[in-house]
Amino acid sequence: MLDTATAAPTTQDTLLDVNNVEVIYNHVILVLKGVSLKVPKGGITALLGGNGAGKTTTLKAISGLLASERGEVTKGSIKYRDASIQHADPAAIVRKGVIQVMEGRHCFSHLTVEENLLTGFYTRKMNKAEMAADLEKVYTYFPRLRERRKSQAGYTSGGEQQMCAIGRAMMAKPETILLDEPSMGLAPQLVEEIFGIVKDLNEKEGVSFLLAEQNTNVALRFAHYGYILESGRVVMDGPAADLRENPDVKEFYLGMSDDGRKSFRDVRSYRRRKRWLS
Amino acid sequence: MLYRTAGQYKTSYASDQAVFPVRQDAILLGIILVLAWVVFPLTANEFTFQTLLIPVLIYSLAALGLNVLTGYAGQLSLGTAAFMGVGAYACYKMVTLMPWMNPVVAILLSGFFSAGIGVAFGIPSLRIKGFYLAIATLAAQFFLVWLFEKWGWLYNYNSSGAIQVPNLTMFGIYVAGPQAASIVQYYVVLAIVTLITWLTINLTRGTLGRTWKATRDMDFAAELIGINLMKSKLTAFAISSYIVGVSGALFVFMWRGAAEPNLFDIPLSFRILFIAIIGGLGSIMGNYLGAILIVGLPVMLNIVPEALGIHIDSSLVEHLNIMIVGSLIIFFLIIEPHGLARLWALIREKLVIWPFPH
Amino acid sequence: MKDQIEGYTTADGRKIGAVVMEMKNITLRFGGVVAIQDISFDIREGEIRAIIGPNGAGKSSMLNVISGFYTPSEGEVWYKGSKRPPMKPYEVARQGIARTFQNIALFEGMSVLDNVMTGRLTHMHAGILPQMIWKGKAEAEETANRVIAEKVIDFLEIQHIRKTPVARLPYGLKKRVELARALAAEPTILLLDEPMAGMNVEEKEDMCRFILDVNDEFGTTIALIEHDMGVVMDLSDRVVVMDYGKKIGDGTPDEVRNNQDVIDAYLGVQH
Amino acid sequence: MLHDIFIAPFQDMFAAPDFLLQVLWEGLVSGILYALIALGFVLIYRSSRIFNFAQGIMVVFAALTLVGLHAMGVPAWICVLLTLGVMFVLAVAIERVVLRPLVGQPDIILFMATIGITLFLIGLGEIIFGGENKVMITEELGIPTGSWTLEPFGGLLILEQKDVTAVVVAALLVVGLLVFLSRTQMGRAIRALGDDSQAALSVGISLHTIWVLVWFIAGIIALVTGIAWGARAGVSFALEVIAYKALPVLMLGGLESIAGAIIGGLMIGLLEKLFEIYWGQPLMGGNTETWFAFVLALLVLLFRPQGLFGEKIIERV
Amino acid sequence: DIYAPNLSYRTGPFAATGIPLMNGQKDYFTMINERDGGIGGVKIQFDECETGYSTEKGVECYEKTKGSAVVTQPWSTGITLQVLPKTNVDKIPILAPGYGFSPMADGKVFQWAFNTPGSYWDAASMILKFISEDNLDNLKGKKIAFLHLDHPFGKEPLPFLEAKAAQHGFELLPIPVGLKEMQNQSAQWLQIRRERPDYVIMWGWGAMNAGAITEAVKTKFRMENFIGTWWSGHDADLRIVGEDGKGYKSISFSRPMLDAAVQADIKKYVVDAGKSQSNPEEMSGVFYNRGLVISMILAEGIKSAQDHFKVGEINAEQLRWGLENLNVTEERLAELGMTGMVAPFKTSCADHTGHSGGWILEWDGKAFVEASDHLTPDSASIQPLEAEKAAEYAAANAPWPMNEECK
Ligand SMILES: Nc1ncnc2c1ncn2[C@@H]1O[C@H](COP(=O)(O)OP(=O)(O)OP(=O)(O)O)[C@@H](O)[C@H]1O
Ligand SMILES: Nc1ncnc2c1ncn2[C@@H]1O[C@H](COP(=O)(O)OP(=O)(O)OP(=O)(O)O)[C@@H](O)[C@H]1O
Ligand SMILES: [Mg+2]
Ligand SMILES: [Mg+2]
Repeated sequence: MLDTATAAPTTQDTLLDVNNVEVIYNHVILVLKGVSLKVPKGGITALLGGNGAGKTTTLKAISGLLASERGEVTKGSIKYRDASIQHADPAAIVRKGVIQVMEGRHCFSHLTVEENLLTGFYTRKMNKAEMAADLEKVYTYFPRLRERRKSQAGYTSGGEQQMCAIGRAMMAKPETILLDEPSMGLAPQLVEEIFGIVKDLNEKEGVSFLLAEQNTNVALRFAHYGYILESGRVVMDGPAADLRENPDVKEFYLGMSDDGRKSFRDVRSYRRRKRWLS
Repeated sequence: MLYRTAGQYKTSYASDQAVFPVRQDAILLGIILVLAWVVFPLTANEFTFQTLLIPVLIYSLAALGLNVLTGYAGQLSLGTAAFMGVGAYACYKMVTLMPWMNPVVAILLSGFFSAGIGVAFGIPSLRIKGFYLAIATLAAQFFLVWLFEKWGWLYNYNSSGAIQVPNLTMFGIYVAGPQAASIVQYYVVLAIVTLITWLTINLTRGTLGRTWKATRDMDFAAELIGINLMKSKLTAFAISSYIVGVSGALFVFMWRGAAEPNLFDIPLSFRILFIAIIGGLGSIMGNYLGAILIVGLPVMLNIVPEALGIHIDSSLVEHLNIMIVGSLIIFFLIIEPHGLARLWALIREKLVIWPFPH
Repeated sequence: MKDQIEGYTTADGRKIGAVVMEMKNITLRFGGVVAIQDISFDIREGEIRAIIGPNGAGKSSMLNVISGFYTPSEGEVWYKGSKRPPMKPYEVARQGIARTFQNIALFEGMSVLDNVMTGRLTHMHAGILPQMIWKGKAEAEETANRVIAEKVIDFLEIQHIRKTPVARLPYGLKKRVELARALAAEPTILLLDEPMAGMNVEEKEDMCRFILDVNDEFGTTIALIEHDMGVVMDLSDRVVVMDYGKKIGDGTPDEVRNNQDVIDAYLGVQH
Repeated sequence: MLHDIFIAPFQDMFAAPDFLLQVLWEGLVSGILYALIALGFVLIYRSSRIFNFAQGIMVVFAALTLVGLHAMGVPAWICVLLTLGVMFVLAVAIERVVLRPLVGQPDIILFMATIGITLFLIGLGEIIFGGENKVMITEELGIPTGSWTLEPFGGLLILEQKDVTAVVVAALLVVGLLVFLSRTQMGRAIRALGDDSQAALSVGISLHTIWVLVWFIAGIIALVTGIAWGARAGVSFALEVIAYKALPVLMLGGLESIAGAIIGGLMIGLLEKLFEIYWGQPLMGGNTETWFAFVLALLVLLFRPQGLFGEKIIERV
Repeated sequence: DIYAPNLSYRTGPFAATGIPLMNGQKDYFTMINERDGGIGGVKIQFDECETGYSTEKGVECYEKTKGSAVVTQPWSTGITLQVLPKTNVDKIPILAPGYGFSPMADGKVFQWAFNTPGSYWDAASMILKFISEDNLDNLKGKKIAFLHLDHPFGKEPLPFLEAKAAQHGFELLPIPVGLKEMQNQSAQWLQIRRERPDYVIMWGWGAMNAGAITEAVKTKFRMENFIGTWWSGHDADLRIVGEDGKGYKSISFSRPMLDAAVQADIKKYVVDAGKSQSNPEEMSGVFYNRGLVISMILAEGIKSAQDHFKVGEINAEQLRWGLENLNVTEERLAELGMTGMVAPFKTSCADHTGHSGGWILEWDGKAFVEASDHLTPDSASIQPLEAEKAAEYAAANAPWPMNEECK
């Protein structure tokens, strides 16, 4: 059915270490209630969970984007290469090598695709030759972007915008990419394509990924390790292969019953509540 | 546990739709009404009437009108003052052309004139949005003020170009003009403001209110669920301008006693916008809170140093005043961008669960 | 092919009625871009009709044409047996067509209940004066429509968030509230643009349940865009496939699944 | 009546072409000055979607600082440098105190905040500099003050040299800005920020740096504007009202377009002057300049809701 | 103490012209308090309430001060118009020297209002007299542009000028300047260039003055034929154009007399004591000195009331009487050390203005110097107009109490 990801890489240095983080929005809305996770170097780590579980919030806490949404980390620590990045501003975090690709393909809609990509170079020292070379590399990964380089990003299709956002992040030459729901709203073959590129980047360029996804199916196929988040807590974690076999994950996240995939027409008759949630 | 709402069950939708479903709010409203109708008028002196009570009410009404348009229907207007001017001039023409007319009736009628003009200037809103729409209202602002200046008929060809409120009586009591007593004017204003507020509350919580809010929050979605945007926006312009026009007539007839065209210039528009925003867009109560702050603050700032016996140069006081008002505006925007009304709502939310933290 | 006039019965025994809406040779252009090119298809009463296709194929644009948000450059829309004259989106809505949006378009400044009540606006006709004094027709209408709104809220199991401002809701619930708003209008045809994007399987299951129930209990006709093939294949009675503005397939899920053009353009790997 | 509206004005124009030229020149000069203020607005709007009402008072503040420093005996060019320093400090302060805590708020809130800044600066400025009208140090800055008298069509055309200077400087400023925005990394970042500040943050564009930069550039523009206007009419707080004139210019040209600000400014400057002289004064009692620009902008917007050069709002459902 | 507040404006767009006036007024009373211990042994509490020339703030100040104040000095035609009807009820005199509503001269109608020692119509009349060399018929066929602020203040002299134009056959061309155009009057001056008037009479205030004068220089309008009202003769405004403004004139009911005795006293008791905010440059100017004259008028009113009622701490009604019975003679001016700073005048129940007349001052490139003999307004033609407009006002504001005691 599918090509499963290669086994987790052997080097297990932890790049990103999120420890018991609590996040509150607007001083009142408690969203993350102590989330801990680790992203190893060279790995693809998946962050799974339902709507409103706090995946985006976790990523934003790491990349420092919370502040502009009236959210703040009130407890716990976030370390990158053993240095705290908890209070650093987003630009500094990008310079350290961590970049987030936001949910919902935030492209600069009035800039052309190429200008969008070039903004990714912002944190790096200006070097025309290097910039051109990196741009070329992005275009080789995403040939479709080359075709549309001169059009305003606002008028490109959903898939192209997603590529543009990832390509833009690549221009920063990151070590770690925080990828938020890359599959949302994309047609199945585009999802495959994007995840294929993620895998390539991971394998060929050695970029580590922390991947927030709803599409558990795809995510667990490509990831090495997974965390499952529910209501702001990590309720389960383990190697992707193990998670795929877990009966609860199978039922609630993969939509499989004991006898294979069940039809969406049948869900009406019977529903079991999740065990790990009271 | 002062603000406990638990235990107050609603047994019908009608009771849930009441203006104040929570008992404590109704009590609070009662207290405010008693204060406004009984306590203040009995205790206030001339100065308080003239510099606090009457202007706060009139400004609140103007802000309420603006709030209907900007806060509920989402159409930014920077031309409030000009529409107040239309109300004031219309009222002036009516009472001078028809001296037998009841002044309160004249004031209430004058709103229709500004409603008409408001709709005319609201028509561009069907095409123009956001800050660009502000241009339509600014055009109204500058054009109307110019017209007040140039159109002699409006001010009865008065040599100074200003309008002067004549002495007007109702049931043998002076209600407007130099002979009118402040307390009488206060009650007239209070009655009109209370009435219009009540009507506006009903409007904003019903069908029309929802239509406006939908238009404000996402106009294309509103249209796609069956809202006629033209009707929605133009009713908002009409009702908002009506209220603003009435407040303009009150402004001149019940408070200022005279007016020159540039009174209705853009600083007044901004002041009212401030009140609406600091108070809270999309809230009724906010207008009152905002007006108390924006009208009351400078008065207080002027009085405080004197009361403390500090002698500061009056111009320095004024400069400091401007600075403080400017800073406070920024301060309140930072504390709660959604205004004092939201601040109050948050406090209320906390009170509901008080003394427990979550 | 199935009978064009009479309707038919599906495998699981549901009655599908006559054609309620028919798109005839629709073309839609934006400047130089041709978003839809000469597409025709129909929707039958009581069916679930899916539209699929790659990103940028013109699916949302098609929905926008149906709901009157875009006016087609060429072609005709037939509704309930007569040609629809050019009309404003709100007039289309008043004819009984309700929809949800790809990027949630809720009224963020209002509570859930108010959002659902806006769905009832097409059914409320009290004048401004009665509304002002909150008496007579206005009051009665308010209560009567509230009852219907509450029914929809119960149906979609969102009672607990009735008074919450929608801005604070998580994505999945927002989608559900949007559905509630559309349902409250008691539409003849319900258009759903990617109702399950960004949901995990469990949530998709919930959503499917609601869609099926709406279709079953109210007999509402549903047109739906979705990228999850599992959902599309399981739910829909017939599927239109679009690619770069052209129609490349139309038929039952099984027919579509085995159409080579569709596999090449869209499905890619075999499902 | 119709004759007065449609024929007489044109007869007047032909009868005295030198006067018409003078009218056009005056219109051009005020247009350029409006455009300069609008430029400050545009820059800030582009990078932060803030409708910066304080641009007008920044003009006054810059001019007053310049003149005030000179009155203390500082040489003119040093005054310019020091004033630039003051504008920089102001930019940093505004970013720190006002913009940072308000990031991500709705447009209208930020607009209000800039009005708050305006009030604050008026108060502060009057305390520091006093309310008197001051003379701009035009000559000290090396700006020529004479005038050229030409005699086209045997008539008279007076060109003030300082106006000519203002036109030239404004043109240079605009070209510089256009190049900066379209060609440099910073310029791209500024435009990106205006489109989507969250996304800009996520690629490591620092809001704080860009904002300070942009407000500082707006400060420089304010200083140039202040010198140009001050040379014409002296420096006082009454100058603040010219900020209103920039609003229709912006709307007409499009809120985010540099070219729009310039062309809008020129259009408004020229047309309002022509209208006032040939229609307003003879037929409407004059003073039509108070509203003409707004009504003109409104009419244009009815046909192009995003202004002549504004970015089209990309709206997709 | 006698509480005599001043509704000052040291802020806002008109501050430039307001400040020296306020300083002059204030320094005078400080000097009186320091030197004489007040008037009749009672100190004068001369506080300022800041209005920024805003009518709204002005009314607020009026309300705040009226309880204990003996006088209100509104300092703007707008505020004056606003409080004028209220004074009948509140019984407090308005002192508006040289501004306000010209018909206030009619004491029978406006019992509580005083625009001593000259009204705007006086000013207009004297300007016409001057340019026509005392025979208005000389103006026949001439064209006079009337450049004015589009505001009650600027429109005030229009009825008088219009009447005169009709009577003497000259053409009057009113040119309004909007509050927002004060700094940029190129359209107005283009109109002047097109119309080629023989004279430009200006009713300007605040930033409008400087704007007009710079434009006049630019359009090369003959400065000699450019005459302003007394609020348009501010040294600082002219200093902007310096030499180029040579020949510009303005009417004035006051003159700076730098060697007058009062100046020495102010220097001694106020400036040297560190109690003044004024700077030396402004103290030699027209407006500062006019401030002194204005305060002197108030002080004389207080004194005459004290003398009449034989009380020190007079109240507002008594001050009204005092202001109505001013008699500032040459001798009295000498006693006050203000000889020549204002012409002698006298008020009465029926005449609240006194019509002191004035002088034409001319800018010589550095300062204003006297350019005419003492001029007097044409009272014979002003008075009927005053009576007519005052009656109109009273009718519009009926019931309006008249002072039946005056004849
Ligand atoms: N700016 C905000 N203010 C208040 N609450 C917020 C804010 N952003 C998110 N939330 C709340 O925090 C919770 C977690 O949201 P988050 O976006 O992190 O979820 P998620 O797991 O990414 O879900 P999704 O799959 O829908 O993207 C939700 O309940 C959401 O409503
Ligand atoms: N308002 C518009 N202006 C210009 N082009 C548009 C507009 N709306 C849609 N398009 C273009 O029409 C084409 C079809 O877009 P549409 O949104 O219908 O695709 P879709 O099939 O819904 O894709 P997705 O699955 O990504 O939502 C795209 O190329 C898009 O860029
Ligand atoms: Mg998310
Ligand atoms: Mg779509």
